[in-house]
Amino acid sequence: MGTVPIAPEQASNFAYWHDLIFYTLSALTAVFTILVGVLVISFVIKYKKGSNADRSNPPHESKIMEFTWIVIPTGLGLVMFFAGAKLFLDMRTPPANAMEVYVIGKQWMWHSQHSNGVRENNTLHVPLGKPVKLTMISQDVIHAFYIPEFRTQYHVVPGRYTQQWFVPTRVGRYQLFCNVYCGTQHSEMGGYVYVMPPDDFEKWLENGGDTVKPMSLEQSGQKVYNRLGCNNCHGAKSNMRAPSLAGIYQSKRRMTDNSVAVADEAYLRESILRPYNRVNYGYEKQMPEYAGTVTEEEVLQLISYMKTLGGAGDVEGAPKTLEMDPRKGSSPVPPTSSTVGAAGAISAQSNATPGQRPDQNSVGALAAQAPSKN
Amino acid sequence: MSSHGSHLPGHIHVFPIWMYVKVFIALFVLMILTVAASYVDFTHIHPLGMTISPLVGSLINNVIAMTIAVLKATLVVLFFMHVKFSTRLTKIFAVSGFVWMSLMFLILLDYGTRAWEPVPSWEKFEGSALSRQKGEKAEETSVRPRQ
Amino acid sequence: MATLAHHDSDFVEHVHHQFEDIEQQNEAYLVGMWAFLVTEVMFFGAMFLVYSLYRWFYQADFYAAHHELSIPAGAINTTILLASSFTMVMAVHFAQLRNKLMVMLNLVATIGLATAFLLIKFLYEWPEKAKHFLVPGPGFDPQHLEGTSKRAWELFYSLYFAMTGLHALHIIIGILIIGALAFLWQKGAKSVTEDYIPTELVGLYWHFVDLVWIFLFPLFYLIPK
Amino acid sequence: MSATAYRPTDVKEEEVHVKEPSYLEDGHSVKSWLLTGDHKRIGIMYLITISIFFFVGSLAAGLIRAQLVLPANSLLEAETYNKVFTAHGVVMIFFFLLVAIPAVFGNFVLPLAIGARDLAFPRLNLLSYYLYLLGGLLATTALLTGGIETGWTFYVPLSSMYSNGQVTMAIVGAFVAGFSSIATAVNFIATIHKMRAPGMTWGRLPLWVWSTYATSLVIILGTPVVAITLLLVVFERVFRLGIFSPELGGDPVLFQHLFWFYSHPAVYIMVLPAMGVISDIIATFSSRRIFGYEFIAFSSLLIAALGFLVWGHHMFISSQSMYQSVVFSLISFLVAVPSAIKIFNWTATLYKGHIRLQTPMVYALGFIGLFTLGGLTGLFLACLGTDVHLTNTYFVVAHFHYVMVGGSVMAFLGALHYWWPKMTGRMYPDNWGKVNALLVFVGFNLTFFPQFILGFLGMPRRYAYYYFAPQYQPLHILSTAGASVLAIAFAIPFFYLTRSLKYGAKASDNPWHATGLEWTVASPPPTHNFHETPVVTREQYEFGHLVPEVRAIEESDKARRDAEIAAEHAAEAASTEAK
Ligand code: HEA
Ligand code: HEA
Ligand code: HEC
Ligand code: CUA
Ligand SMILES: [Cu+2]
Repeated sequence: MGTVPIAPEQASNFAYWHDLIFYTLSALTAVFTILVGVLVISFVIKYKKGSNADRSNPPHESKIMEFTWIVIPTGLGLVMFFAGAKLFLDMRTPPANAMEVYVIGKQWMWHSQHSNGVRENNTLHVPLGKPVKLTMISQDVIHAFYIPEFRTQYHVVPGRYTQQWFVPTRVGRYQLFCNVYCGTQHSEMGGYVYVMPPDDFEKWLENGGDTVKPMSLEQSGQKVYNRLGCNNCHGAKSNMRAPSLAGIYQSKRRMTDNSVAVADEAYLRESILRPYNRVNYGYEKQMPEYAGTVTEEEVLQLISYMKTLGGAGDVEGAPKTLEMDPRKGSSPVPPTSSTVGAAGAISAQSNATPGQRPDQNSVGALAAQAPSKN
Repeated sequence: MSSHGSHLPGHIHVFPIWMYVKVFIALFVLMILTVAASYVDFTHIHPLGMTISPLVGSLINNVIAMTIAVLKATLVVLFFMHVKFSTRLTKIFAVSGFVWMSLMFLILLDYGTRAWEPVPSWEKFEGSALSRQKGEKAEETSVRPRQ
Repeated sequence: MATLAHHDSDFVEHVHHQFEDIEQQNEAYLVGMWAFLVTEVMFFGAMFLVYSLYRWFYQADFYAAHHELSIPAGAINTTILLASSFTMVMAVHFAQLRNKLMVMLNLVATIGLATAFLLIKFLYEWPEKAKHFLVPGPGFDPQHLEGTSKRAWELFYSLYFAMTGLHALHIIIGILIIGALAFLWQKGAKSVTEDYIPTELVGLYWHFVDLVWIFLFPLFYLIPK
Repeated sequence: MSATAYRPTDVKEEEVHVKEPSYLEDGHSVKSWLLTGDHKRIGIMYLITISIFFFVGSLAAGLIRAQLVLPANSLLEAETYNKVFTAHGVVMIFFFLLVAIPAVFGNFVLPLAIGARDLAFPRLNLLSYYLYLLGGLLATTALLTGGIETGWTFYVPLSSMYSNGQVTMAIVGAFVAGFSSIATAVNFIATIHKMRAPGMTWGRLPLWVWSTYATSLVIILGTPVVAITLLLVVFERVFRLGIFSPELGGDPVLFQHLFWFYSHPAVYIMVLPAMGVISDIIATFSSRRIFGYEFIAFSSLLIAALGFLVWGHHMFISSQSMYQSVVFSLISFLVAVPSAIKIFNWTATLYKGHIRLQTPMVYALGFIGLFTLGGLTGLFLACLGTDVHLTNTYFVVAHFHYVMVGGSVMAFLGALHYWWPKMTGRMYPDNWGKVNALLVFVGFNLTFFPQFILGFLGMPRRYAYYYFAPQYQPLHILSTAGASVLAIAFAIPFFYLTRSLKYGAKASDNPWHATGLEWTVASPPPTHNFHETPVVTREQYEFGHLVPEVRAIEESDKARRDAEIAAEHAAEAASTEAK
């Protein structure tokens, strides 16, 4: 398990100041808790009933004492308030020269767009040492764009733009979380923020967002996959939005008309370009038709990527071999789904707590996975 | 009337009907007044030949309407609800409700001060690109804020 | 100005066991009622707050939207409610004097006026809105937008229906309570006939309902430009 | 006065005490319970009902902790997990903690403590119980027939337009329960104002009556606001009135303002009665007049008032105006001060006391420690700069469990053990109680302390999976381990308390040598509480007449003071004579 971290990395201009206040508050907390604890325990020991301590003239009130313990906490509180407020006001005042990036949040993905039009899904690339301002809006419910290592976040609200800014101070890959509860897949609405040296970033931006060149077919496939947001719907497990694609290659799929298809290349291609030709059992025509949106090359890349998405029962799946986001699309396949019985159990469990969107027949959807998995 | 200020034990106050009638007439007159006032356009006060900015004109209307409403409410509370003649405790309760309600109106300060923020976050245009269809996803929005 | 003396012995039956005497019981009732009215103030207050905010932001649209409301209907309803408050307070007055006939007359009049209010609201005003596609929801389609925002109109009518609807609900509850009170008077139940406080409590509630309308009327029907 | 009229006529004056049936024996039929107007029986009914809800909520907590042991592929689907934590929050807040102390002990003890025969409006009280039950049943039905996936905060537009399931029913349940608590509060206010026994002045009220009074004020001023707010959400779901709808240009943040305008004060609804109980327990078990009575009493009112001015601290990064955030942060720091006053006054009460470490006292001391830590971590969240990082992480989860479980639930258990002899007439095994209180303390810290670190590391709350961030796992495992201890510790009292009903030793009228009026009547008390309306002649918390040690010290102090004065007089006389 390795070492257990107890503090997150400091990767932005705010992190140091945040931690300074945080540790000061921690010290204050320790002091007061210990003070109260020690007083209570020693009084209990000393004045335990029957002990022969001096109990003469017990005080019942003391203006001076009350004054002391009103003024000291108020004073300390005010100091901490000012420190915190100062940092907050800085966080709310982006510098004029900040690089602007637009962010859209929607159930359950992040979508960002750089000033030259480069788009990303669930990732954000930013240059080291430059102020970056995010202008954010939500397409549906409230989300929050949260990067713990940067110690900053702000709500992403439907109906209006909100902003936050930071200066990344350390190259690396940092977790990005959605931090306002936004529905079923809230926990999976996230990705990574990549901090790159400014030169690399410029290049990356010019190349339309490609991180590494050259790439294998699978790797480019993954990029396309992420760029098009397939993982927006297709998750680690089948859910109400879409079936899981884990282990799809060469598996049997059941269709709405109860026919069964083997997911070979042709099927996959058709599923991407004209998904409505054959619709999976339990699902509706939800998936966008990508015909006209993707090139043939990309379809190929996508298919080869999908082949790597772990077979059923392959717990680790593909992510080991590729440097990729383990979070989407390719995350471990649930061990339970390797057998019909267990998969059936899952759907039974879902049956017990139905609460589906009315527009999708998700009970059927989950049930459909059972036969198709073997 | 002030001689009946308190609610003495064992006694109740019976107020003359004309007091209630007077209050009712006052309420009725105020109601007519408020309707009438709403028809007056204070941006052009013709007899005086004045014009004022529409903003101020509408403000005057609002102030008049609300003053009359508060007046009416006060009459009801004081006379119909007998607060004028009841115990201090009742008075405190009657007042505290309204005081606390105005406390809640502090929420408006949020909206009042947003405009001064370095990054104003209240836009007065209509909502988002969303349609009100439950759960329905809208088209990809243009990402840029409106200028 | 008559002042009636009361003797506890008259009422002992109607003093509940937990109270020492009628005095304590009446005061407790009054405190309780006022505490309840405080919650009612906060209840409607929150909605007035929401209203104020949107009115502030969408003044022009609200102005346009309010033209679809009928001022005469609103004014008539205001008069009706004011009158019902008057009859209610008269009922209290005669309860103090223990004049059963007059109490009954006034209570019935109050109920009648309240019903008239509801009839105007439910049979005239609301259907009128429905006819003009002003009920929020998929069918919302105002005819006279004239350049103002349809969405803000929908907001206005959402508020209109929510606030007048909840007010109407209070009126319905009021009718039920006054009806119950009238029933007790009719039966000659000592708990109401021998002491005016129960009638006064119902009156307090009723005046509060009136109070809310006193604000609703100018806010919805009389929006200035 | 007419009080005597209610005494059973066939009982002789001297024998009254022995013969009058206790409230438990006054009718045994189910109907005599379900339709009772007796505040004590209603209190017991509440106790049973909230225990059931606590069990339901705890079951959900167990599921939550079990799920989080593994980063992924664990017990529950994401959707189910979300329903579980929503159920946990809704049940624990609306149907357990908001009701626990006020409705159980408020009902049972308040009239006894102020020397009244009952609450002012017994029938309203019964109605209030049934409203609560109805609300609880509605919410439970909602949870069982589809569940809700919104979190206990019901943020729009998720709850109004996007979330399916039984949101409407659950909200109506919370709404109805809200009216129940309003009814209870109205009842308490009228009772405290008008039904105190002669001599029971405001300055002599037990401190927990003060805090119950403050709580009642908060309830009547706050609850209607959340009621209407949630109702508007229902209107949006059912009638499609779009009042918070961003699609119509409405503002979803306005919902948060209104929600927290109630829900922050609501956290004080949960903790104020707890603080009151702690004041009483500390005084009783140190046999010591409470230190700074006025300050404690006044700080309750101050908390209640200031508590209404800090709601925005839940919305620092919600896109409310940053100026307003600053103001709210400042007031949040100020609201900590009255809590500090209480903590220090309790500590000072221990000084020179005669401390008996019996079960309620152990809980009370545990409360002090845990609430201090929980409250102080509230300051991390009240501090703007740190809240930006910590908001909505496990740090918040840890904070509120420290104040709610470490604080209020500990106090609830303390109160239960304190008044158990009065309520049932039986003693429970004190050793079991004490050891168990320690077990709760240990298990609690083990469960929730790791969550502070998790939060600092950035683990967001309401996450069903965290396979993308496996570094959080060890701390989650630790927390779950603690929860297992806690589960046992919460279960044990149930068994020994139930057992004591039958096998426990008979309790005397005043087993703790406490001063409240409730201890002057029989255990369990007779239906009408007092034969004669009691007349209060002493200050609250004077133990001289109850505890010999205290009297000894009071007498020796007095003797010494008298001697000193006499000596002074003598010296004065001597000096004047010398002149
Ligand atoms: C019983 C319930 C309870 C209580 C008593 C408190 C008490 C306090 N709470 Fe807490 N809080 C909650 C329940 C409670 N809270 C809940 C449920 C949430 C989350 C809701 C949700 O989102 O689901 C929450 C969330 C919450 C937030 C929002 C976090 C976020 O979402 O970003 C904040 C922010 O300011 C906060 C602050 C405080 C403060 C300042 C106090 C103060 O009252 C504490 C005062 C006490 C002390 C300070 C300790 C004693 C003092 C001393 C020993 C002296 C030393 C003092 C100084 C140096 C000042 N709380
Ligand atoms: C009074 C209020 C109260 C109480 C008493 C508790 C008690 C507990 N709570 Fe709760 N909690 C809340 C109020 C409360 N909580 C609120 C308001 C939220 C926010 C909800 C939201 O976000 O909307 C929350 C959220 C919350 C979370 C965060 C969930 C998330 O954000 O994803 C967690 C996680 O650890 C948690 C844990 C616990 C634990 C371990 C206990 C323990 O004290 C409970 C002790 C009991 C047990 C440990 C289990 C007993 C179990 C069994 C007997 C059966 C065992 C079954 C199995 C293992 C299958 N709670
Ligand atoms: C809006 C949600 C959505 C998006 C985005 C999406 N899909 Fe789908 N996808 C679905 C749904 C719903 C189905 C099942 C219904 C069907 O077969 O059309 C599906 C089915 C499929 C299938 C067939 C799966 C099976 O089990 O038989 C494949 C392959 C697939 N999608 C690939 C992709 C790829 C590649 C992308 C990105 C380029 C993508 N999808 C984007 C919703 C989506
Ligand atoms: Cu998006 Cu949580
Ligand atoms: Cu709070």
